[in-house]
Amino acid sequence: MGHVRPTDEQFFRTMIRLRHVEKALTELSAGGQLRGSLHLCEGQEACPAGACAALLKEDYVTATYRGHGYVLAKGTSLNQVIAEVLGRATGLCKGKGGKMHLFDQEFGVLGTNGIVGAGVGTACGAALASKLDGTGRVALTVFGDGANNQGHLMECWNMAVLYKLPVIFFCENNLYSEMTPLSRSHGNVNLSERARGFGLHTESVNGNDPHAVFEVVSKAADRGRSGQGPTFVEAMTYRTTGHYQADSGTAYRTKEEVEDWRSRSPILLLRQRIGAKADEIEAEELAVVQASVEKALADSVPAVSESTTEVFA
Amino acid sequence: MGHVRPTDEQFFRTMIRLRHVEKALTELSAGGQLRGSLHLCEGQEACPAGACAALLKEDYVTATYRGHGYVLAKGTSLNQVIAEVLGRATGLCKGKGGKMHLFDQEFGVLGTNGIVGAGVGTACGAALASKLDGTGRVALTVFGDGANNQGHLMECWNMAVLYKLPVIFFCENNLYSEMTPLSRSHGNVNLSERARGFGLHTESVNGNDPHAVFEVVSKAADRGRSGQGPTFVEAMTYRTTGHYQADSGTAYRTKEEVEDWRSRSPILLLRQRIGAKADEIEAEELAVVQASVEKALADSVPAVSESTTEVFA
Amino acid sequence: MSKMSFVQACNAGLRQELERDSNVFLMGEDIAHYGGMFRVTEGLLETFGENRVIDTPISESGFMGMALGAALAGKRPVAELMFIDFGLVAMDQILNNIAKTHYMSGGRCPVPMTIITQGGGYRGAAAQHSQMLEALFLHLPGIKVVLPSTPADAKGLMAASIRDDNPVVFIGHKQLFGKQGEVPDGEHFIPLGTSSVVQEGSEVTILTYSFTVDLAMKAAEAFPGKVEIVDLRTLNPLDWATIESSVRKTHRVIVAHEAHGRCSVASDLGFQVQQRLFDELDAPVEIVAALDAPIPFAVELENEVLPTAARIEAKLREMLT
Amino acid sequence: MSKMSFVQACNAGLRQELERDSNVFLMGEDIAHYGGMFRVTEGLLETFGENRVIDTPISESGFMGMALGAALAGKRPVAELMFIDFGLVAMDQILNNIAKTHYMSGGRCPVPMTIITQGGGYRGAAAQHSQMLEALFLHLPGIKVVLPSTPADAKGLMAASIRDDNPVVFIGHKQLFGKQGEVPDGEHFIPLGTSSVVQEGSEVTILTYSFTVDLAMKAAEAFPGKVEIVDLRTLNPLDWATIESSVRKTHRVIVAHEAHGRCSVASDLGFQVQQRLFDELDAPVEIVAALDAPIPFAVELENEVLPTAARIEAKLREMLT
Ligand SMILES: Cc1ncc(C[n+]2csc(CCOP(=O)(O)OP(=O)(O)O)c2C)c(N)n1
Ligand SMILES: Cc1ncc(C[n+]2csc(CCOP(=O)(O)OP(=O)(O)O)c2C)c(N)n1
Ligand SMILES: [Mg+2]
Ligand SMILES: [Mg+2]
Repeated sequence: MGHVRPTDEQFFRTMIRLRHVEKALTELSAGGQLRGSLHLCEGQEACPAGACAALLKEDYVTATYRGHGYVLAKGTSLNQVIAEVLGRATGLCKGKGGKMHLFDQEFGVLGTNGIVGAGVGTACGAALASKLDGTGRVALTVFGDGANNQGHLMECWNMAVLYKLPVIFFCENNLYSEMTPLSRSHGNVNLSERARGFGLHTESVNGNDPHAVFEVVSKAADRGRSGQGPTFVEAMTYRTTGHYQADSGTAYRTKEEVEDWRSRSPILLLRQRIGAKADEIEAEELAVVQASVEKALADSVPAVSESTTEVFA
Repeated sequence: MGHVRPTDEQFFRTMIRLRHVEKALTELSAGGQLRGSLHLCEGQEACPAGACAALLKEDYVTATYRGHGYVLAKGTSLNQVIAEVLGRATGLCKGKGGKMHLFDQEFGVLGTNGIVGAGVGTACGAALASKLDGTGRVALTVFGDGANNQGHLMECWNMAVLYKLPVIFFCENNLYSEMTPLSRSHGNVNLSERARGFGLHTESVNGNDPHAVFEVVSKAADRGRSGQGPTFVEAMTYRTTGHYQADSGTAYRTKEEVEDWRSRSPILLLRQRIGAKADEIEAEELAVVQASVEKALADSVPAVSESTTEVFA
Repeated sequence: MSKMSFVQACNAGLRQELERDSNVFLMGEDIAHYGGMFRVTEGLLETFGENRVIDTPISESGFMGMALGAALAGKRPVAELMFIDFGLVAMDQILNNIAKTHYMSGGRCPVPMTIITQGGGYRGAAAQHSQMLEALFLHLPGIKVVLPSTPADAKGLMAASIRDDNPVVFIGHKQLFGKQGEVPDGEHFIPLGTSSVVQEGSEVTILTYSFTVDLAMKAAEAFPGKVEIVDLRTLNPLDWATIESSVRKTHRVIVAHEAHGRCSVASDLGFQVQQRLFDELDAPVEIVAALDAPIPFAVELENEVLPTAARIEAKLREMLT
Repeated sequence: MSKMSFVQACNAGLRQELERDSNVFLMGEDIAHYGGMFRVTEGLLETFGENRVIDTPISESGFMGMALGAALAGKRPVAELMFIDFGLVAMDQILNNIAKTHYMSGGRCPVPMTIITQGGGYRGAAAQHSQMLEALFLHLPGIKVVLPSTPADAKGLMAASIRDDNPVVFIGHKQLFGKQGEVPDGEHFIPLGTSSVVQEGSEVTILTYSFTVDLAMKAAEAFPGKVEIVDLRTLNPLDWATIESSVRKTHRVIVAHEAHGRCSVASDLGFQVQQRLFDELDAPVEIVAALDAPIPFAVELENEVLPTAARIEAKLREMLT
């Protein structure tokens, strides 16, 4: 089951689009046209690219404030995402949600989330629904290394094993939660070991290699679809920017460490492998992103009368 | 460090007193003189007896709604506990707390608790204070098998390892949380294994043998005092009554299972070992309990004017 | 009509909805194999099976999150909090996620889930097992709140709660669970947002709900014909039309409930009545609520902190003379 | 006096108390090595060391519980919630345990701890990072709540919060963090329960606090001499004496705050004012609060849902004509 593994070029396309989205948003933020915090995933692009490629359209995803990459890779319209982040009426959530709160039922996107770990329960619930209804859908929930210390997650891990839910706990281990390194937040920095204590099947993967991510998530999805229950995937990766736009990312990490990871960035690696074609793809994607940004900037803002509608269905 | 191991007779005394306290309270509850839920620990007496004997007066304890045994074994006045449970002005907490909320700073009793697992953080905080001040005190926190699924505990386990806190996580594994067996609440029924995933040092012990419990808790306390950090103790035991006074305890457990455990009750075992002296001790303790109950029944009830005092210090 | 207890009526309401819609399922602690600590779910596992009635671990935050996810995936989950007090461990899921998802999604994601629970005191259950916490669910927009006071209402409002496409918190009361009453057989449904004038009167209106309705009825006995008692039944949505017409008739209002007074439903309605109907009022709106202390254990103290019929009666006397 | 920002004043208050009492220590996410997401704890690790300024994992329920335990063991913990919105994951510890321990223990166990946090919107931080949740901490008895609006008050009330033998929630506001003001050098302490009349006026009283004080001041500019503005500063305890004398002077009251309106501080004070001072009022008490929707992201929507100076001004105009 699952999808055919994308080619290097296809992965590159997904990732370079995401990179240009982030570049554009960073500029808009610096220029005051984008409000609020902007949590980038620069350097981590292989995770959304690889993981979402392994899912079917009807599978579910929940992710974090840093999770727009998953939303895009899952299939949600770029225009709608950009418009949402820019607070336009045409936005995915009509400008009500904003960057941290992207929802798209059509592609199974059950929310990015501003509360660390809070989307994990949502994914388990979607997986439960899938199990009860026998639809075969799996749910992927994305969270960071730091989120492992939020009790909600551990409650969910246990229930996922107990009920054999078709859920994939996808942990982006980027070594830091905000400005705090793993060693100052975890008594046992081996996250997979902790997960195994719950009876979870675990997989560790190079989170900077989209093919490897695709492979483990495909396997995990198969496990889920075939009734073998949840999988905990620990993807080792690194954000080469700060935690958010106002963080340089170097007050708590050495320049060497950042540079080292930058040199292993998934986009860089694929660019080297693809060669000249990469520039072509990049130019295409850049154009798409620019068009999307321009369109969104021209789109109308929400009507004030919208402010109190849709509190209830 | 720690205490001298009590003799069989001393353990028997602690446990038989507790048994008679519970008998008396059960009668008072049946007779309508005691309000609210009454969660008994019949069959589990070796846990409080063994664990508290291993602690010093200034060490800390937090426990559950089922935790009056720890409070008594820690040294708190029987009269005050009985008076509290009967809602008297002379009660440990002036009748305000009630059976689920027993606090006694003098003996380090930082609360029994009505919320599953909620006292675990309190104990870790007391352990942190001990560490910061270098007082050498340890904190023992008692919770059930079911409580392991409350996220709060897992957050605390991680922090206890991270900060190397002198805390003992004492899990009374009595196989059921209310009416639900372990197999329907835990994806992995091996609780110690889960705890080890957090980097916790674990010990499993026969929770029906007070000597064995004393031993592991002594060792755990030594570990704590000497800066080696927390220990997770899994004490295997069984409540031979229902979850609380209104539960017969047999709707969800077979009579055979209950009888089997009853035949291995710590009080029965010690009674067999001690012989005739046991009856003598029992008579003494029964008298103490009866006197305490009579005294409490004669004590005055709280003045209505007390109802809104002590909200703030 | 059949005579049954409040608990049996809840059970009947759940049964009706489980039968009606195969997407409805229940989850909670000890609700399946045991039939619920208060027997609310008794027999439902036997009828509907393990896929419709699910025992959970003691992981309220986890399973509330799961209820949200299942709702987003097309189910209509009913999740039980054994005591409303335990809802505090799941507050982030409830207030930051469940309540906000429909709005944050720009209307894309309705959350048709129900939280069933019970609160209230007078039982010696002390500070952590006796609370009425409805105000916490009302302060932030996005959740409907239902508190029936009779068996018939329990059944009809249970149906409405489950069929609603929004998160609803359905709150019973320990003191009501054994209360008997006539309940319509077969399909029974009471729309959310409809209050019930349980007693008419000319001089003063008591706005109340849940077990306090019974206390108010008792208190009013001393003043025949004078006290109008409105059982609000649902606090969001609120039935303003009924409140307003009662106030226009009596010109005096007491809001009575068991919860604490500050930032409460009582002060909220008290404020709103004076703000909307200032010129109709012959006297300040008064409230009867729990005194400002956690719920104490001893009966003498608990009966002082929580409202009693006597306290409501005293307030009525004050207002009527 | 020195000119400094609200954040620097908080930092000065923390520094003052850390120096004064060796039992005071801080814990929270990114507060030690990084100096705090908003720089509130900047430099404190360097001065006071790792035993006084402690970085925690993202485990708010766990470390709030630990703060309670440390307080019971003789320390005076100050625990930071990076955003007040995250307090919802720790609500059981805060409301069921921290708030109730002193009472449940019959006065045996004081809980001298402080929760420092910040809330508020106007920043495009959307539904889960923009809330004002003070009402949730006020509804249940046992917690004091402090919301300063100036740097000087921040320093003085920080000291009072930490020295208080009870749980105190000290809430800053995103929009105030950069606000500059003169702050007393050296020891500075403002007792809890004292409000501040920041502007005198004859016709209408605005009861307000936190960033909404600034909005009210702006709104009042259009009505020179007419608007009295009371910065409540602490909501429990409340300074009733000042409120009462202001109402007796102006006979008209607006309660203005940024939080949602239902079961809120605004409706609570609105109710209490009418109940206690009914005969003093020439008009119903009015409130200005967030509209009934989660805080939206887009600026046009956020500025509609949250109170603005313009909205307060409109309400003033309504009342003054
Ligand atoms: C419950 C809660 N606590 C704290 C925060 C603030 N916060 C936002 S992101 C973050 C760090 C999360 O780290 P990690 O899980 O490793 O994910 P990453 O940001 O590295 O992708 C924190 C503490 C929050 N949003 N929610
Ligand atoms: C947060 C919370 N959820 C649910 C309950 C209701 N409850 C009380 S005791 C209990 C079972 C606890 O089981 P376990 O931890 O095994 O302890 P035991 O009672 O067996 O000693 C439950 C679910 C509660 N008190 N608190
Ligand atoms: Mg991280
Ligand atoms: Mg148990």
